[in-house]
Amino acid sequence: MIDWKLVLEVIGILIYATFMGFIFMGIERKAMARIQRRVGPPIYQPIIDTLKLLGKKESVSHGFIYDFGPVFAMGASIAALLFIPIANFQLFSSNADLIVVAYLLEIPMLGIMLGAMSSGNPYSALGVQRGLLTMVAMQLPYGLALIALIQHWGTFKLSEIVALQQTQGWSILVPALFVAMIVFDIVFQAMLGLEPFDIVSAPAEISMGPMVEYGGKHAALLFTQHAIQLFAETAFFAVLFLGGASNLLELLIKQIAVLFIAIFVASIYPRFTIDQAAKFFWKWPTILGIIAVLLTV
Amino acid sequence: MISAYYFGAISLILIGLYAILVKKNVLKMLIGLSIMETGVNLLLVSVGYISGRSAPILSEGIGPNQAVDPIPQALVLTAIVIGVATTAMALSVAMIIYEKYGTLNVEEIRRLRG
Amino acid sequence: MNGQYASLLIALPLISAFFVPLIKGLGKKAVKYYLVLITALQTGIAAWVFQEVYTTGKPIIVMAGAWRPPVGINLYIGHFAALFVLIVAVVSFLMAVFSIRAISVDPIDKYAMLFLLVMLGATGMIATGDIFNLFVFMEITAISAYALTAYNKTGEAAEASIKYIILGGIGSSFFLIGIALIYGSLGTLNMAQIAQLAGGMDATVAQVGLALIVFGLAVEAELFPLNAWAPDAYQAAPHPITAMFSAFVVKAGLYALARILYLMQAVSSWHSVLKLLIIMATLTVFVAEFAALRQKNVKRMIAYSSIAQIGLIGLAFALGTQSGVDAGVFHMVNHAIVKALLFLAVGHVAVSLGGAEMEKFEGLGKRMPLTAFAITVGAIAAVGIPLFNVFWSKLRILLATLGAGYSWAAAVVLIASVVEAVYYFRLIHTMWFAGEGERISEGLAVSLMLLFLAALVIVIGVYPDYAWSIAQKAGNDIFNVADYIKNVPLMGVGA
Amino acid sequence: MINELMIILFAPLIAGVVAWALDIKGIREAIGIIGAAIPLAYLVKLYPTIIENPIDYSITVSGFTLQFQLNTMSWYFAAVASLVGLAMAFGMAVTSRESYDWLFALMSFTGVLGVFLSQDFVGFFLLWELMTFASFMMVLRRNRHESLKYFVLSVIGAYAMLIAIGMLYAKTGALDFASIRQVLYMDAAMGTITTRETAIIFGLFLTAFGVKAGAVPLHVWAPGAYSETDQSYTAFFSGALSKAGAYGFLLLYILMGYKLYAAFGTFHNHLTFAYIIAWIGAITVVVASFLAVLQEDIRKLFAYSSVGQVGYILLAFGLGSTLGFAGGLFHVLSHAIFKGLFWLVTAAIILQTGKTQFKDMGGLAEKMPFTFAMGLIAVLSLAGIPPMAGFASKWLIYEAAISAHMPLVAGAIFLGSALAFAYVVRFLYAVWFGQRPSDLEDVKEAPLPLLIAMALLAIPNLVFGVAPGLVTQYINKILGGEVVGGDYYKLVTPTGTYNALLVTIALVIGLAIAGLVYIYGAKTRKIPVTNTYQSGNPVTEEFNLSIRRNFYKPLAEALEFWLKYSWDRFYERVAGMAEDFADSLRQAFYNGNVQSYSWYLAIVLLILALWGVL
Repeated sequence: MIDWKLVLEVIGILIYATFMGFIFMGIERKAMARIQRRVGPPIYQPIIDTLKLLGKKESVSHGFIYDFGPVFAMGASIAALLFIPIANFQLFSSNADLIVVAYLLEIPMLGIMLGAMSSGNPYSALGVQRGLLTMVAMQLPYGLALIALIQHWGTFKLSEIVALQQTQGWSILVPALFVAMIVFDIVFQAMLGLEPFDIVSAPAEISMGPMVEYGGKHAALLFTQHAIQLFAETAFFAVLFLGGASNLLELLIKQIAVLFIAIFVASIYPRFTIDQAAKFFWKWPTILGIIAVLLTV
Repeated sequence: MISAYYFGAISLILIGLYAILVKKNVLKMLIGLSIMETGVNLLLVSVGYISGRSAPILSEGIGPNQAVDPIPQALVLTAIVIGVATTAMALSVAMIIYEKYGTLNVEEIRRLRG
Repeated sequence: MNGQYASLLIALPLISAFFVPLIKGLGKKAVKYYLVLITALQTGIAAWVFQEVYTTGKPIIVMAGAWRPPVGINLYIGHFAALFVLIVAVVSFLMAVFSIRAISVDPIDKYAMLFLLVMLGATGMIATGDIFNLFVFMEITAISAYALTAYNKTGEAAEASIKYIILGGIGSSFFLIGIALIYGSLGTLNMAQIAQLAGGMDATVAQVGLALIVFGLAVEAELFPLNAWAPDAYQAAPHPITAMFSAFVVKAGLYALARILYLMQAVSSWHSVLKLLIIMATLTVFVAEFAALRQKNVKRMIAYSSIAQIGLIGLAFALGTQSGVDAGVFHMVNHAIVKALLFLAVGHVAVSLGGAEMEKFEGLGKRMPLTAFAITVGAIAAVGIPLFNVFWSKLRILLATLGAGYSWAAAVVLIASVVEAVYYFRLIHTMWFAGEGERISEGLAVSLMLLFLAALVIVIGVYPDYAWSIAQKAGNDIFNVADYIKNVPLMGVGA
Repeated sequence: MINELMIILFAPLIAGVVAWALDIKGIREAIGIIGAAIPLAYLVKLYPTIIENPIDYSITVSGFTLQFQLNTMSWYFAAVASLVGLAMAFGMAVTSRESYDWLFALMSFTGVLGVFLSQDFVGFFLLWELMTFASFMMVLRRNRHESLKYFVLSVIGAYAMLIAIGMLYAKTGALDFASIRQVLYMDAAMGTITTRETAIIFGLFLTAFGVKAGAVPLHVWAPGAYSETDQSYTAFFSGALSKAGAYGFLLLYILMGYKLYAAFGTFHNHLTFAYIIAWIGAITVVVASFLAVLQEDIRKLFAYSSVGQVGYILLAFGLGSTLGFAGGLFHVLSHAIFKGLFWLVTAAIILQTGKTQFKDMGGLAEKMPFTFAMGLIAVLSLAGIPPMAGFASKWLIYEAAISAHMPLVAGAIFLGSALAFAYVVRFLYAVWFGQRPSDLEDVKEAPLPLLIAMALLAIPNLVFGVAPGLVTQYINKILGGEVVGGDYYKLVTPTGTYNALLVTIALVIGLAIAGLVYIYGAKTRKIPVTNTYQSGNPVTEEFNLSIRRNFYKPLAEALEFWLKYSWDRFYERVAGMAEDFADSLRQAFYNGNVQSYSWYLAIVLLILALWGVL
């Protein structure tokens, strides 16, 4: 009874998403480099890195949970992706709504942390602590932005939101939702772990944070997970605020546009310390979030 | 019906009360207590008094209508006995206090407090 | 065995009290066993009277010297009197058995005599139907209580006794003034007749008379400003006597207060007297509970708790409603049992470990487990935990108070009972979970009594119906003055 | 034949008394477990009958008629309590060394069952007090101060309820729920009970149930009481007893809902009184979660977490919509199972290691694998990770909160669940991973009965997670109407859907793909944890390389403005003042001087004289 069309679609989207995810990472690095007036690696560099990592003869492991962490993270990202309506392919999105997808997007964080914690390295523990604190800090504005969106459109289902946006225009045209979009964008910055909020894996301070112990195929798994996550989050952003897309290309353009906003912000701002980030998130974004929510109730 | 005896009785009671409230010495308080009891007894007797009649001892000349109301007088008898018993009891306890505390000043007899 | 034998309740203790010096010749032990024998006999008679009254449903009227009231003095043993005479007898019997072990100070024959006189006085106060007779019995109880408080011949005992004498003396004097006023205007001393004629009195005399009687009895019944003597008397008196104090001596005063209060219903200022009493009773509960909070001496702590519970009973009686009086009587019964249990247990500890300070109670669970268990049951019951007897009566009282509209009084009582819970559970914790000690032997007789009382507490707690039905009949006996007057065969003569 | 309700109700109490009396090592545990199992067995047996019509039973005690009824709602709460109770019994078979614990644990079990089953206020109050007393005695054994704090607060709550009951009794003349509901329903129109009185009664009930549920201003007893008792009993204490508080709030709706609506009206189309409850719940969630994150003691962390989770339930009930009730009721079940599981895991850890502070634990994952697995399930469920029961109930609460147009309250849930995620992962890190202290080397796995207890609570987490429909179908029966649609695996609400099975399948697919990538990669070489950063030489004790202690220092710094104020210190000061006041009152009044005592008499005489004149 499995409808083969859905299975094919799923596999196709997964490959496409992974590939595009790596490309986005490549674009990210490339754009950052260009802004800092250096050439930067080619766009497909992440793909080569992952393949190299996978090709390594052997990789170090610290027990079952250490292996289970990245596997769980990648699995969760894939699951999250399946529930987001990618352009005209609905996949499973009719079976879940905004809240489920929001939580699915957060499970990979738990997977990475499980692996990082079991590695026993103090830097990874610091990374876990910072990751958790960022998540705690950003959750309130993130929630408020989502609530504003839901209250405006009156429904939780992503597919319905996309349909409503097609007919009544994108959400960012609505003033209240525009404020929500700003809040969501700041939070988006932290979800991707880009510059002002990349405290999680601050390269200089705690050398890649949770990923410090990873090498070989574990690192490869995490890279692919990051790629899928990137693709999923940008698609989520597009679906929520930029009216989804009727075909893949339109979605791609929107995703890249969103990515570029994030890159530009990232390349300008220096890094927050973790309690400054917490204080910041609970001040401006939350106030904006409350305004957006009150306007739409 | 309010006769002069009532004022006498009430003043006696108040004097007794005054003594208890002001005097520092336990014996003086006990004296005040017995004064008050006599005051009460006086009041009790004067309640039964009907002016112009003689003591309620039935003899040939005096019938029920010539005598005063006998019941309060009976009550007073008991009350006096009770007064005596209480005072005797109190004085023996006062002796023990003096023996144990060495003083009768009410201010100092304060071991049991709080 | 017709009703007239009920007068034995008064006669027996009196006669046996005067035989005590003869028994003294046979030796100290004999006196103690004699005391136990008499109290056992008294319990027998009281049980028979209780059974008689509760089966026939009619009160027993005993007329002194066959003079019909209002000329003669009559004993009115209704439902309440029968119940409480039985409680007086039972508690006296238990304390007599306890006295064998607890009393070591020498003039044991004086102790026996006074013990019987206290029992006589309390029984008399409850059973009498004549207010002057009530005054006489109250004085008998009072004087023997003064003597018993000073029995230990220590400085503290004498101090407590002198306080009790002076305050008791003032109280009873004013009580006598009240009686004089009532006799002056009504011309009768018989309670039933007073109830009949109470309406006719002129307002001011009635108001002053009632106020003074209530004042006199309130001193005896330990209501708030007047109960300063109580904690010292409880603490200094010998252990069995303290139990008797809290179990029935004070209650007799409280009963007398309630009886006269409800007799004088017809008096115009009745409701304002009730309101005053409610304020005083609530304050009693409040002050006594808070005073017990940081007590070093456990006996004084339980004394305060007993005063508070009696204040609660006073509150129940002062509500002026049928449910209030029933609840009050039920609480009287429960409180008598619980406080007898607690004072017996604390006395037992004080006797065996020499003192009732809190330090003596540390690790009691290991040293005297049975007594510790008894105190725990008593304490838990006193706090008002379900499945124990006091819970039912406290619930009844609070519902009656709220029903009568005094929600502030209920709130104050509840705050006070929270405080009560705190200091009782502190005691339980000190007993069971702090301190060390090896087990020492506990007297068989006392242990049996403790178990009997603890079992009684739990049985009433789990199955309160029988106790509640008795309490209702007894409550009705006080509240329903009309059939009180109907039962007493008045001769119809009078001023 | 004794009525089943009585068997359900009093089986634990009788078993407890018998176990306490016998006090023989082996038999005591057996009786305890049987006693705890009987209610669950009977409830399951009675399930088909109560679906059609509820079972009634009433007994008269000292003039009061105590009515008990097993209807769909009371069955639900009783089943949750019995499940956690059975798990507690298995746990206590190992952790409790005294027969004293058995007596009072099972007495509180009877108390809580009685509270759920009783249909009149006297029975309700009696069993409520019994439950409070029994749980207090469990805590009294170990810590006097905390237990007294717990007892005073819950007794104040109980007595507040008694005053409210008394006032209702005075006004309606009835004590049983049916007639009170009837009288209040009609009274809403006539208004014989004035708004002020309704407010007082509502306030009193709020305090009573707030204390038990641990709403914020009244939650101070929870950390002390939950941590200072036999840990497997705490599973029941926080799993079932706090539900009595939540049940109370439900009762408030049933009995006085219409009257409160009539008295207080609405506040921009929310029921005012419900709005208050929702905000109490929201504040409880946020405050308790923030406090939980900053705790150093494993028991305190879970205590605050319990308070926070019950805050969710209050919040859900406060929304006033039927969906809110459905979410709240589901969360009652899911909180009971995952919090009960957490406490049993804590019991196992404390039993085996004897440590309670995070700084002393670490690296137990290899030593206690089964407990770790159970802990992981509980973590996933509490944090609200989709395939688990925790997520399903939280999802329903989100739906209800947002569709009830209470955005800020929904925001509070978002913050609360993030904090939940944070302190749960902190628990994972501090206890299971990182550098293992040398004295924990010989730690063994927890004994069998405790493992059974944990399994008993872990399975429902998974089952109700993947098939939440099982619970929502039953909840629809309770609320009488198609509140939450969809079949066993799919929850459909007017505004959203959640197909638990599909999400699980998607996760499985994802894991499969990731697993394939993992397997086809190079083979792995296992290296012990300690030589990751010490290049091989052993890690010594003083070179402590774990941040188990104050894991969230930055958060504490960010919040230190708020942390200055603490309800706990406030209550301690009030208690201190009360005791000093009592002391001064006693010194002043009973000053031992007979003269002053006589003055008191004289003053009363004066009052009588003046009053006579007035």
